[in-house]
Amino acid sequence: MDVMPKWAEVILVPLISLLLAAALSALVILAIGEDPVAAVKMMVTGALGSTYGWGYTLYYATNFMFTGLAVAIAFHARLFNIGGEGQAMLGGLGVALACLYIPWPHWSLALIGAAVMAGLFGAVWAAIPAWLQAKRGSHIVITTIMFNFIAAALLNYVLVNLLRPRGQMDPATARFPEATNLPTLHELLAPLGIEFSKSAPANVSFLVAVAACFVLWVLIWRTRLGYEIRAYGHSESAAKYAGISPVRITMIAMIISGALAGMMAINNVMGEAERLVLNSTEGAGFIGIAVALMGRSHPLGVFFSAILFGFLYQGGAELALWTSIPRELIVVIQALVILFTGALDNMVRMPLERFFLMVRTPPKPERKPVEPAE
Amino acid sequence: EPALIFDLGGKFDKSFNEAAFNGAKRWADETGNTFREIELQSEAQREQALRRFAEAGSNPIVMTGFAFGDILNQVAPDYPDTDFAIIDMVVDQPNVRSVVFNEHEGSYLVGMMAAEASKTGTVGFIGGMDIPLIRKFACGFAEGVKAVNPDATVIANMTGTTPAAWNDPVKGSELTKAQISQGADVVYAAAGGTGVGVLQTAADEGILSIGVDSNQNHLHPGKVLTSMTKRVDNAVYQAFTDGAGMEKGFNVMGVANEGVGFAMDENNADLVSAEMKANVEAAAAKIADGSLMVHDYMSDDSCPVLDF
Amino acid sequence: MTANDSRGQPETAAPAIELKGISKAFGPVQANKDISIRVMPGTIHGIIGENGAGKSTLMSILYGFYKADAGEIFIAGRKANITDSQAAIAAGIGMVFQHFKLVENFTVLENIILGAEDGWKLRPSLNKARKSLVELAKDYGLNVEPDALVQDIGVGMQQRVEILKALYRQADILILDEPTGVLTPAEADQLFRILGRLRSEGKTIILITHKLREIMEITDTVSVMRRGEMTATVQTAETSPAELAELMVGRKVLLRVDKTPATPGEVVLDVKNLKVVDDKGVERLRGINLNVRAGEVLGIAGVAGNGQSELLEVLGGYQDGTGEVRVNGQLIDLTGKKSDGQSRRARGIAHVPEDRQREGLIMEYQAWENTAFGYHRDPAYKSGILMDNAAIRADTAEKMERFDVRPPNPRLEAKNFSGGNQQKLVLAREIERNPDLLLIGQPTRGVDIGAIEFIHQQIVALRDQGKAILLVSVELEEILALSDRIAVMFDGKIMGERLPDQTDEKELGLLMAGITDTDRDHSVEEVEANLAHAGGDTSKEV
Amino acid sequence: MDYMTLIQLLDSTVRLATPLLLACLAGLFSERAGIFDIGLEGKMLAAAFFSAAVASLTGSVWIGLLAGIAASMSLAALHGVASITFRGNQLISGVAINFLAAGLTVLIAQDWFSQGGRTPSLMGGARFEGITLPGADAIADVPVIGPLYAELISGHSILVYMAFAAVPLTWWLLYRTRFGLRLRAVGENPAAVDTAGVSVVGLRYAAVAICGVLCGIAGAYLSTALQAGFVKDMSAGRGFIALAALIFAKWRPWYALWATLLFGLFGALETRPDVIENVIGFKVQGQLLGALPYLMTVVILAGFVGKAIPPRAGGEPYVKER
Ligand SMILES: Nc1ncnc2c1ncn2[C@@H]1O[C@H](COP(=O)(O)OP(=O)(O)OP(=O)(O)O)[C@@H](O)[C@H]1O
Ligand SMILES: Nc1ncnc2c1ncn2[C@@H]1O[C@H](COP(=O)(O)OP(=O)(O)OP(=O)(O)O)[C@@H](O)[C@H]1O
Ligand SMILES: [Mg+2]
Ligand SMILES: [Mg+2]
Repeated sequence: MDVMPKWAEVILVPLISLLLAAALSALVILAIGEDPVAAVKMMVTGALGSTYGWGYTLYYATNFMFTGLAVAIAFHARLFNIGGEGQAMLGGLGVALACLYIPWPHWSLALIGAAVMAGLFGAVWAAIPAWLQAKRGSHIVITTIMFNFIAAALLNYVLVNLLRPRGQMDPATARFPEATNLPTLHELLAPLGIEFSKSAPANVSFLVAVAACFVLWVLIWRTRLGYEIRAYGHSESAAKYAGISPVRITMIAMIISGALAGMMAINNVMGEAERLVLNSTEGAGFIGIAVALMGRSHPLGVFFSAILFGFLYQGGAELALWTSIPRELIVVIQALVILFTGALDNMVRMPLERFFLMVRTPPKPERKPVEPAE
Repeated sequence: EPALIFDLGGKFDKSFNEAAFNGAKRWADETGNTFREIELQSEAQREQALRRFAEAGSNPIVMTGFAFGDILNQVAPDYPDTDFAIIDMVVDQPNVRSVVFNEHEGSYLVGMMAAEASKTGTVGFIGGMDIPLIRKFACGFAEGVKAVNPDATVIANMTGTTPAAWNDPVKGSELTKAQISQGADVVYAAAGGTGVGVLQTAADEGILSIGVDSNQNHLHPGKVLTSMTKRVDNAVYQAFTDGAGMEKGFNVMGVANEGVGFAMDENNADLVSAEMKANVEAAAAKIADGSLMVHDYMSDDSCPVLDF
Repeated sequence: MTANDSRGQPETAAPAIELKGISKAFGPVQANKDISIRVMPGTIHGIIGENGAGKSTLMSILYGFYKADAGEIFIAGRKANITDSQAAIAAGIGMVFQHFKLVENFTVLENIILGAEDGWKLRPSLNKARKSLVELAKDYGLNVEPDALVQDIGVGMQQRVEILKALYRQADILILDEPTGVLTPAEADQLFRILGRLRSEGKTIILITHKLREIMEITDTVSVMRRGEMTATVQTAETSPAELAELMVGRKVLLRVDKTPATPGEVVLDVKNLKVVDDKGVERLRGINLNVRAGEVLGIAGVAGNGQSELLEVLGGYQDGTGEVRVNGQLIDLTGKKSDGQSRRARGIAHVPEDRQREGLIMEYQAWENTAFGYHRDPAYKSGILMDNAAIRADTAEKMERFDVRPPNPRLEAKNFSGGNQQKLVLAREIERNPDLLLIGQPTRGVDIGAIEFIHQQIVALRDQGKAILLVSVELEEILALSDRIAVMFDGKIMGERLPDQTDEKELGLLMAGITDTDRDHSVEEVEANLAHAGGDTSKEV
Repeated sequence: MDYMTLIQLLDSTVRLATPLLLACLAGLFSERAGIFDIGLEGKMLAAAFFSAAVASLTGSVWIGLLAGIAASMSLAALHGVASITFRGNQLISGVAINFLAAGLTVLIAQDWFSQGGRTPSLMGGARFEGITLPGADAIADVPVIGPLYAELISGHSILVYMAFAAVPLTWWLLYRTRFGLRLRAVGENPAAVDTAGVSVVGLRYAAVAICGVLCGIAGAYLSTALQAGFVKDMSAGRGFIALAALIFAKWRPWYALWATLLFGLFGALETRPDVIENVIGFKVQGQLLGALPYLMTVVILAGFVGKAIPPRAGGEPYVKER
């Protein structure tokens, strides 16, 4: 039934959309009196031109992978989880407690322990809205928004009044013990003889995120649970007929979602800052929405769009470092990328489809014309 | 070429970061030299900016904000030939100059002025987020108020718990109005962009306000009682002027060395009576010579005169 | 040059509608190929054809809902440029779509004036519509409750609203796309009386249906479509159902169900005093007692919305109920954790739901995924902790082959199959499970006669294997043809049981209206009043 | 709590509720027509900036208001192009608009005024002043109704009265006019509208445009009535709260009024810990106080408000053929 070949849909459409976004961004850069060519060059080399750039790009991408996957899995059950931000905050709290109060002998154990705690905290923070939705019909969009604010207040309280070392100005926990520090890609790759920048924050969490993408792909497309989640997402009435419990799926999907969002904390809190600061999530929960939508809720799509956003963040940082381009420009570029690749994709797809319909070979006469072609 | 790194609030926050920027600009204008700068977008960029500037040969590198402390402590040893200056935090490294301000002292002085200017005996404090630094402001302020008028009431509110608390002038306005309806006739704002709303509403409602960090008296001439100045600009200017090889160690900027104080100019000349000014200056002198100790919230995480 | 001259045929009047060379492709699918047809004024013109033949598409083009790729439309001899529905309405065309185009949470009146308001203020428009509604109701016997919400009225009533919508816009040409698919015989009869009435007033009617009986009964002319082409147009009086069926499907079709007498065995399903109260607190089942034996078909007749759906749902495990239900002698849970579709399947109950698109299938799932639907926890579909997709696909290919699902492609999404083939997918899934008890609702709704024949054969075959079958259908013909015993439901109760060879449509029709003294003569009004009383919430049937 | 305190609290409630109400009604128009809009926040922000900027440049707040509305409508048009014409994902489009507004407002502000993403302070005719209703001064001293009229009802900016008037107006438009009938229909079943010969696209664009106008007023209210100038990100999440209120209100105009007033009241209470302390008898811890509005919303939602059923065609682009 597809009008376009698959490669065109998967590669050509996003690529042209991206080019359009880039072209418009260039105009904006021009408008504020800067050189767009140089700016793009700086972004690309800064983000992808060195292992250092990659180290930052992948660090940001790791955050977005977790939150993007979180939004994606909920989307499959037709639940709109706007609460990734709050769940990630709580995940940070989980990581902090695990790292500060348990004497881990080795980082690998600490990673497992912290990931479990992060997931647990995030899951709990998602489970309450899920329960309210499933049992009380409270709209999950409102409750998750509210839970973001409540999480911020809770974290503020905990950091200022409980976890902050006495006399410390910074509303942050103490530094986590040495044993919990995660190895960076530099340390991981060195034994393999691969030179990777020492100072970039990308760490072993990236591998966890990639694994999470894969596990989620298996979960969604290869397991019975994933099958049920998708079925419920497509049609609640049919799910009931098949004996798939809406309450159960709502709870499970949101718990997985919250756990994934919470697990972001092993990257930014445990892997990078090595302590919990007030502002650790920095809107990654919201970026996750864009990442999931752009990735069409497919783990592989989430992977690539997370990298794209990582690139925008790191490229933007480079711009901010070496030029006087204001940081808000980066926000505008992000907006344009989201707009063109995510919302205006049909603007590219429609003419392309017409083009492919024109060039495709006319159907063979013996083929039954009314039977839908594959 | 020196470099300046602003905290997440951004360089035009009308107070702290902006003061730093002004100091750097003054230096640039006077010397004709240039400097690098970056406004951070994320926590991870703190370390990134430090390292990138250090590797690119910027020296000295000045940063504003306590949030850099922890990271600078890690980064500074990696670049022994680069000099760093951090404002608002103590970092004990051989190549770091730490500049901290006694905001409680400055707040004490403006608190005294508030109490003297107040006719109702009720004054207000509006903070951005409830973090220790802001409590330090609030506590010093309350102490100053009580020093003048032990019976005075100090109403203290915080704006919120998300970063939006620093940029919500609407909420600042509402808090001001709420304090006014509780009788406050002088309000002190330590809330970044939210303070814009506080000062505006105070001016609209005909009460006095007190600005923070930079001299904000000019924002509403004749309506802003004074501003608690925190001379971050001087600190940055000094660091840039001293340049590479500057003196390291702790610099405590208090009333004594005019690091903090209260702003007097033509905009508030009519608001501050000679007597008021004399009283405050006397207190300032006592603080300077050590005979008056203003309680520092950070010293024991508590405030004897204000309950958070 | 008029349309008549072009053909050079002697005509007394210009055709009300003439389509010339209409073609339409949806992407690679050629839905209509060079179709020409002429419909004379004051006639009822039937269109028949297999599922997916392109009937709805053609009519949508005429109504301006789709744009044709090529071709011309003439209305009353004049070329009409129908670019959108507005133009079609202006040209005097009204259409009742196969899937109603009503706003469910609007009142009947609001639905009728939508798009045909006069003036920007609503009140006067509503008042005017209310008046004309009274007149139309009187003229045509089209009674509706103007202030009822559409979601609260039965499908039959919704059907009337659609027709009233067209009449209110003063349509001279009325297109009806499968209007009787969801109607009871009584409702259908009434619809035909109205259509006859409209014809006598000189209105032109195009009627799409899968039911040859209706074609023979009411149309003047009938056109047959196959695979996007118009294959024949004949005078109804000069043809026979058998001929039409053959024209349609391209082979001979058995129009009766061939079956041997049943040999009932043990009681498989035993239901005692079953009650269901819905979310709104309305009692939908009010103490049902029935049983089904192995090797027999129990047919449940009834007007849609009288509790049949709830009966299937509660037996299928996704509606709570009270009472006693035994399957093979064992009591089954009607509420709580153990009462769901999964546990029912484990008990050997298979279920072909009434609404294949909302319940039986996930339209976005591919055929193979749908084959596992409800049985996705079957160990045969499992490999380790994962689903064994390859096994499911292989299984699906076999089932599609045996049930002649076209196209036999397990990777096609369910929504891309025609209605008949979607139904076959569901049947294949449920029947091939070899269940002890098959619950089956509206098995042939909207399905073409070729597929109906096949589906009926499968049901009979399952019965002959000694399985118990509970059949719910609003098609009396179907009930009479397949059932070994017939129970009639009305207002949540069983009104009585009959044997198929000892009853007829008339008696069943009265029972369905809640009238048990079936020997007496009853007026149409009386039947209607009863039906209206029982109408209930039937929106889910659409 | 004495009477004056109550009046002051309610006064604050009205001020805080007004931008929420306008944005909520804006969302109501859009979503009733089947276009989800999480870009309320961005539209408000853009309007806040442009109204303040243009008011400051021209000295006229009315021209500023028009500019704010125009800015908001441009973003609404963008949302329309993406989600109606190109049938794109409405959520993504909304997210993008929020980012776009957050970035562009500061960028342009810096370019125009070089005040770090701020506009100059507005003075005199460049901002909306509170208007004193007739007789307010005269009866101010009458007990009970005096303060009620003079303090609570009188003295707000014209935009507040416009916002409150918009509620019955919206109701009337939606339920008493042809346009409203069609608008509600297109959000429930666009095919019904299409086959009735009415343009789905036209109706949806009209709804999105109205949404733009109302968001524009909401934004202008923030920067030219409540404040005297624009500060970056000054909408501070109000668009999202308005969205929550819209769901809370089950997409109905009068409910929208009550829902936003409730949120406004929560906001007002947050500024008066003393009142809360008086009423409940103990001091509420600071962060808990900050979280209170959101906790209360969740509790009310779970406890008292049933299931909210959104417009049935909401979020789905209308495709009649592929
Ligand atoms: N909106 C659409 N988009 C794409 N393809 C369509 C669409 N509608 C119909 N088709 C295709 O056109 C063909 C003809 O469909 P149509 O609905 O006209 O059949 P029909 O004769 O009305 O069938 P039925 O008897 O099932 O109602 C179908 O095979 C289908 O593949
Ligand atoms: N959007 C679409 N894309 C592809 N095929 C479609 C689309 N809409 C309808 N079809 C196909 O058009 C044909 C006729 O569809 P139609 O809408 O008439 O309902 P149907 O399949 O006959 O269902 P039912 O018999 O239950 O009424 C079917 O083959 C259906 O699968
Ligand atoms: Mg059809
Ligand atoms: Mg059909």
